[in-house]
Amino acid sequence: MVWQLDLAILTLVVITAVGSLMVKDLLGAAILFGAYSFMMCALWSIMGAVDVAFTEASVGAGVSTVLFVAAVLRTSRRTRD
Amino acid sequence: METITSIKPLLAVLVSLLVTPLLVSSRTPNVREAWTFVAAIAKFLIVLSMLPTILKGTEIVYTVAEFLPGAAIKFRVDSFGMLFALVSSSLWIITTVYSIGYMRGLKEHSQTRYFCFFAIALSATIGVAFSANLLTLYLFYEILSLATYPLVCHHQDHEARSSGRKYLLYIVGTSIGLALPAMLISYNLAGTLEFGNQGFLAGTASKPLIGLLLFMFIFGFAKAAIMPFHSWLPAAMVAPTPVSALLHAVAVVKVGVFSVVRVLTGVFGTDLLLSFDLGSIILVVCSFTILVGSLIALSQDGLKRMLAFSTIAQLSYIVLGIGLLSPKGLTGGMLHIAMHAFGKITLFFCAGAIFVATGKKNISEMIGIGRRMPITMGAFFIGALSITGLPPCGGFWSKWYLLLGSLEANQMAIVVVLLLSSFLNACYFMPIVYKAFFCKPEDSLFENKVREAPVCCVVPLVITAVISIVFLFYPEPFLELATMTVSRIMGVQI
Amino acid sequence: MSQQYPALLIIVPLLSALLISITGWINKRLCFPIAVAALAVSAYSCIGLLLRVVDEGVIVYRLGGWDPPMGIAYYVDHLNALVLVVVSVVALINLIGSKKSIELEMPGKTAPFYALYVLQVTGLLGVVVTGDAFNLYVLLEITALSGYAMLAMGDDRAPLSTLNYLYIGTIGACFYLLGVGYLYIVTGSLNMVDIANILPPLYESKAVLAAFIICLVGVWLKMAFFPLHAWLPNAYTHAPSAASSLIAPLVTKVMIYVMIRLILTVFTPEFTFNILAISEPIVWLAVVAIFMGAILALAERNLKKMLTYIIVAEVGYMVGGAWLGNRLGMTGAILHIVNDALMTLCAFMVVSNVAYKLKGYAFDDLKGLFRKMPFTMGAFVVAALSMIGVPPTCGFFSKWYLISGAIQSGQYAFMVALLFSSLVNVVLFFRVIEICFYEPFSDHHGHGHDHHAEPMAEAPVSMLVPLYVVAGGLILVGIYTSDIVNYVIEFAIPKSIL
Amino acid sequence: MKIIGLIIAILTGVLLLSATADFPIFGDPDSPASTHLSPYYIEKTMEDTSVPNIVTAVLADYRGYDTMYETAVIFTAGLACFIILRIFVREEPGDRLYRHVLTGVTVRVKEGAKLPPSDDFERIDTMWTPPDLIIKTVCRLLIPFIQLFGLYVIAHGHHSPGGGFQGGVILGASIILLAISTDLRTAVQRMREKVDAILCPVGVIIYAGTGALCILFGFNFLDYSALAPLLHVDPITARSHGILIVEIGVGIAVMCTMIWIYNILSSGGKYDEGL
Amino acid sequence: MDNVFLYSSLFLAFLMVLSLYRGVVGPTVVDRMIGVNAIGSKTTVLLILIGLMYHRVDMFVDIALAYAMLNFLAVLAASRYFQKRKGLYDELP
Amino acid sequence: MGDLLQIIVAKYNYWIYITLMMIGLYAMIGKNNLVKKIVGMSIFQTAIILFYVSIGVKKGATIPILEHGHGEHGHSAAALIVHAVDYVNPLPHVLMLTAIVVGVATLGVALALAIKVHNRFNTLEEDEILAQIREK
Amino acid sequence: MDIIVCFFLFAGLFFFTGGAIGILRFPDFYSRLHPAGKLDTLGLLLAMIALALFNLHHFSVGTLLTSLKMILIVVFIFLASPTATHAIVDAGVRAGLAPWVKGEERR
Repeated sequence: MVWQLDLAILTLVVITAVGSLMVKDLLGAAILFGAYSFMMCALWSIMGAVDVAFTEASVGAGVSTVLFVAAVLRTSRRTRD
Repeated sequence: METITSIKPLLAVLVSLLVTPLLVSSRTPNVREAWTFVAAIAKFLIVLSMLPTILKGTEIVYTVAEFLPGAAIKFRVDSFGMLFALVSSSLWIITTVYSIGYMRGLKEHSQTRYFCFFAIALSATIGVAFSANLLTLYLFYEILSLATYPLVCHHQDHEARSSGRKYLLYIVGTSIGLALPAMLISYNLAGTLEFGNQGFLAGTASKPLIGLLLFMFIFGFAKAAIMPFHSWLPAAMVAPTPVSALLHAVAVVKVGVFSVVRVLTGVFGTDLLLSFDLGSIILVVCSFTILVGSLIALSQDGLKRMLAFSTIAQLSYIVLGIGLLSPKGLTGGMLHIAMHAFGKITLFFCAGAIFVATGKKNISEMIGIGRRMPITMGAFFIGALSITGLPPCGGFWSKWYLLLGSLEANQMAIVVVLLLSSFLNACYFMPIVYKAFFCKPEDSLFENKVREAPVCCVVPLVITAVISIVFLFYPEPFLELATMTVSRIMGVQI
Repeated sequence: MSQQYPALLIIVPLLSALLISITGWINKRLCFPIAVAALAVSAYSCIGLLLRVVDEGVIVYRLGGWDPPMGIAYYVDHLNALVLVVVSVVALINLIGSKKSIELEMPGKTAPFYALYVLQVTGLLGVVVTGDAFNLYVLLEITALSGYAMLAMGDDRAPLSTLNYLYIGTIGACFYLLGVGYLYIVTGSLNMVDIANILPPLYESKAVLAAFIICLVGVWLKMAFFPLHAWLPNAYTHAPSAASSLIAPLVTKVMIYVMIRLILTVFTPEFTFNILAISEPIVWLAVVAIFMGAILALAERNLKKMLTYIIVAEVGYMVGGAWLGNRLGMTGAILHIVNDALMTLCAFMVVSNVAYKLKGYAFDDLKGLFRKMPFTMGAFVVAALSMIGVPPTCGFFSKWYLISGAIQSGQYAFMVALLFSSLVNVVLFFRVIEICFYEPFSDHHGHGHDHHAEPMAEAPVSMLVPLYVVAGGLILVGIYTSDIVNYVIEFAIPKSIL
Repeated sequence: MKIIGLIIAILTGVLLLSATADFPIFGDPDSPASTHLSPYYIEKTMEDTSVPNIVTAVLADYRGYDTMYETAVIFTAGLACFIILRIFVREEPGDRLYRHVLTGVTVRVKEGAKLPPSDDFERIDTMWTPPDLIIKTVCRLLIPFIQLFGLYVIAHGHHSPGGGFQGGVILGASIILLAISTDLRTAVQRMREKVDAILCPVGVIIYAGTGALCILFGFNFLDYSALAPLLHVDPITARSHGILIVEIGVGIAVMCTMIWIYNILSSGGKYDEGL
Repeated sequence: MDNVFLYSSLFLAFLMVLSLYRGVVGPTVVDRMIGVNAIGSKTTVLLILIGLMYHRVDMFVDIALAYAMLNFLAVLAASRYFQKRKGLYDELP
Repeated sequence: MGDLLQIIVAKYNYWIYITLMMIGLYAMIGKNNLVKKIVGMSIFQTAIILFYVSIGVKKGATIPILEHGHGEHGHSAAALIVHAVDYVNPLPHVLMLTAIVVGVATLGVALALAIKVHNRFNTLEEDEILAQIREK
Repeated sequence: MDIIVCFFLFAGLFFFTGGAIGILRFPDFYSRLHPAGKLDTLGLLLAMIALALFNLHHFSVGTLLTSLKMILIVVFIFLASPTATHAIVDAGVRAGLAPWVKGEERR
């Protein structure tokens, strides 16, 4: 547990979260959400939760992003907010 | 007071309930009506079989299930309940006969439904009569309200539906909105709902709360049609006449009054009411109802509507009798349940018979009808006398006792009210009789070749009329039951 | 074997759900018998468990053989066992009753539907039986997910309303999880009993307060307590009838159970009623909920939607009753869980029967229904009477307790609300009955008032029999109320509540 | 709506933030959370289960019941996606595209028309683009390694981070990668829907069945030490083995569900052409 | 040596911010993809660094490996989208 | 100074989790697009996971995998003694594994529902959908 | 030994920095792909070598295995990263992005 790194990544996480909600394009939101998951994964390894980090790496980064992209493919990318 | 446990009260309640499946499954009308008849007779016999025991001063008790300490489904047959049960079960037989004649005479639809709900309503009536506590009473009261709803709406047209709605709104609305919370509050105060000879609320609450409870109970049982909550009754006149007869003479309104009386005596107790001086409230309310009801009746043209307002007035006599809180007054009030029942049902039977025979509903169309339907109108005359309280009929006794009671209680105003009301009664009944017999009939009556109504319609009304007269000379079972009740409640011999 | 009842009642449905989804790919006809058998076993174990609990008191079942604070344990007490019986019996009856309707409404997808149905029941049973705060969350999610899937199978608008339900449901579940986290951070335990033991010195802590509020709000979201109810009416209205008649009676009731469990076991009544002193505002909220539910129901012209608003009002009953803070109110709330589950089941099974024969359940579609489906409507009348609160039916008795509780604690507003709601129920149900009874059947344009010309098109016997079992149950439960209260509920409420 | 959302969010935030004042200090070794239950897990895991990865031990043994439902949740999600989205269409309306394998000629078949009976034609997506050679080759190279890695993660969950769930996701991801790099059809040919859908519950059954087996031996549900006589080992090792069995079940279930959900979502329920 | 790793990782985090700028701001979706891909490769190194700081790097390698794989998958999926749907913007509002 | 910093950092961790949660909650209520709401939902869930994992953190402790426990039995007794202070609290991690899985499951179902809604209404904007419903 | 590790690590970080700046500063999508694809891969390679070497400080079978795994990551990235870059370019082309020409506005 290194608090400096923790702090840095936490900031990144918030930026990514806000970014993925602000982007006016659902595909972009999906991609940024993937980035958000990466950050979370890093964060959790910093906190020593390796199993959680592993799960987040495989689920958040891999599967959920792909699922988002698949859903966006079947619906539309348009969004007004 | 010794008590014995017996299943008879339950049987008396259930007998008409159990017959409903048979009614539904009957193939032909004859079978169906036979079953109804059998049930009516059986019910009457069961009730009758308990009479000697009660007259001996014993009570019959039967507990079905207990939900809470002091609040169970429990039957207790005492003299007052017996009085009411006797009236209603005997009149059911007669009404059944009359119904058969009436319904067939008019070729009404959905007769099976009619007979079924009639049977259920009677079950509930007996249930109310025999209930040993407020909960049981409330239960059967609600069942009765709901079972009579299809009867009120029998014609299924717009008018019937709106009347049905009104009926339900008044009856169920008040019972849920006022009677139920009052019941719960009193349960919370006293921890029991069992009717006692001197009530169970004594010493549990302050005067304002008791007054509030009294108010909630009196108006909560809106079937008693005390004035602000009376307007369902004229509206319910759209129902077929046997139903009106049932509503006004036997089951519904009497259940309301019975419940009020029960509550006044069994929940509050006369001592409590006396000590808090709450009787006068009842007297004021009832006097108002009596006078205003009679006055409105005077202005009605529809025969059944007139009878309805007459009923409103007459019902308040009963409550008034209790409100007097004197032994004689109580006796008079209880006796009036029976006397008014027989008188009023005669009148309704007559109205129905006229309708079956001529299709006429309004008083103004009935000029000279007595010449075509002498028996019917003769019975009408007797019924009117009974209601007015004039000697050849049983109605005399109840009015007599009420007058005595009000003298006993030093309520001279009530004496005036009673006399005035009797005068008004005479005012609205006698012109009908006069016109029927002594005026020249209109041509229309002859064009349609009006004759007496079917036998099934005429016989019952003759019977009830005769019974009304008999009561003058032999008021025994009812008078004795009433006096027994009063002596039990007040602790005095009359 | 009776030692393993607590495990069996969960495991058998779970395994059978898996089996169903396998057999669905092999032979579809086997699915229904498996589901029925599983639920029957589960109901049997639940009843056995209830009897055992009545005999022996609290039963502790250690999953994995670990002692409670370490492993997960079931604590089956009277409250649990009662709700378990209700859940399993309701689910079983509804499953049997809705076979035809499932086959009609979801041709080709019956097998997964049965699987989801059984999973839902598993989840609900698990939520009720578990004694671990986090385990409850997982089971809640199973319930929720299978519920979403089933609700989404309805008409055109079902997916949208289900999606809304999903958002709200997720927020609710997450709030609950958050609350458990707050508790964990100050106590270090997840076991409900263990938490309750550790909490007393921490009652002043703000974290505990926040945990309590957050848990409560989460549970309220899931149970559609008034200001948070917006998702419920649409989600239930557009759902397939078999799903709504499972979910409507059970899910909200189980959530109320969870709330009562939180109050009674986790936070203890001492904290909830004495230290917090927020019961008055919550009862007021319940009053508003009842009023709003009743009024919104009045505005509806669609039978199913009307019923959903009534559910909102009924939730108000139970929340208010539980928060009265006295024994009578709590008894009323617990009793009403049982009664309301049965009442709602009966009403929704009627709706399901109607939907089976008719196109829709808007009021205009219901004309002349008494002629057409007399038996179904007979049961409907019983359900209506119970919801109104007419004595021999069970609805009266729970109302009785609730009002008594309100009087005892001096919350007269709650009493007025209950009475008002009963009155509105009278209006609502008799309006429906009137339409079904008196309006001419709409398909016959030429006949008008000719009531005899309408054909009788009653639902099949397989749907009617369960319906009548439920209708009979409404009256039986009413008659045996005293037994339920004296032998079960009396022990379910801790002695500290007076 | 936005303002309401803002207000609600801020209210919740303020409530939660105010409560943090009473939290133990971040990372405090003496906080209740670190002193009440977790020492038991940390110190006794090795004795009780002989699994060095405490998380795995707690996950699959102490709190194995949670994990069983976690698997069931995943399975439910798969089933839910299936029932919500899956459309069974025998013959699609509209044009279909076929490609002659040998020549690479694309044939457009009008509605209702039929192809000459030949094995040379393969059905292709309506918006077909020739598969990218680079991606296809690299993925073909990588997929076996990914799968191997997934199996390793499942099997090595006792000693290092990982376990059934992570391994299952990685295995599932390998099939998804196949679908992305070539075509959904190719992936479905490798892993038919029926197989997929049956393996899903089978995975959960392995888990729950292991637990139920313990009941049959007279122990409590999920008490793996009941399996000792069956595996011919001592109860502690039996727990370790039980965890492994369970992890395998989780792996199977998760893998299949991930593939299933992906296929259904990306094909919009038709299960023919996807991302 | 720990300090070296610490400051390296902090520096990496700073670099991630730079890449993230492209991810959040990037005018088109493909720009975002570049940014995210770059973040992915940095995070891989970061994970190993964290492992080294914990002195338990053998536990973190697996994560890093899985991470690299799945990052690849996500990027492929996102770019694959453009083979199915033409245009930078789906339907212009 | 170090202690003060530590406390600030501690608060920082919780602040961030609450911030994330607020962002997610706001997105779920305030956003108009259904998929955006789902993104918000995921963020909301991860925020809670962050909170839980923060509970488990222990200063100066290592990851919750026993260091010398590579399976071989018959270690000396000294090797088997494990000090709880040396390892991070594993329980929150276990819980959060479950929570992540639940999150993914919910995500899948939500996306499936969103696709279904899009099939029906041909848009993902909530107000447009409601307008379409009202028109009918 | 530490010096070698530091050297490799800093070299890796240097290339990473270059990549990040490139991503940030280059004018258009295609040009940005250069730093993203090349520099990142190289930076990763160098950094990984550094870390693998450091890991071999306490030489044993376990650490060797770990180091091998790190190299495996590098191999994997070497295969995957160009492919990913290729896919992104492909996507950009299909999306219809025109390359930037000198004198145009940066985008």
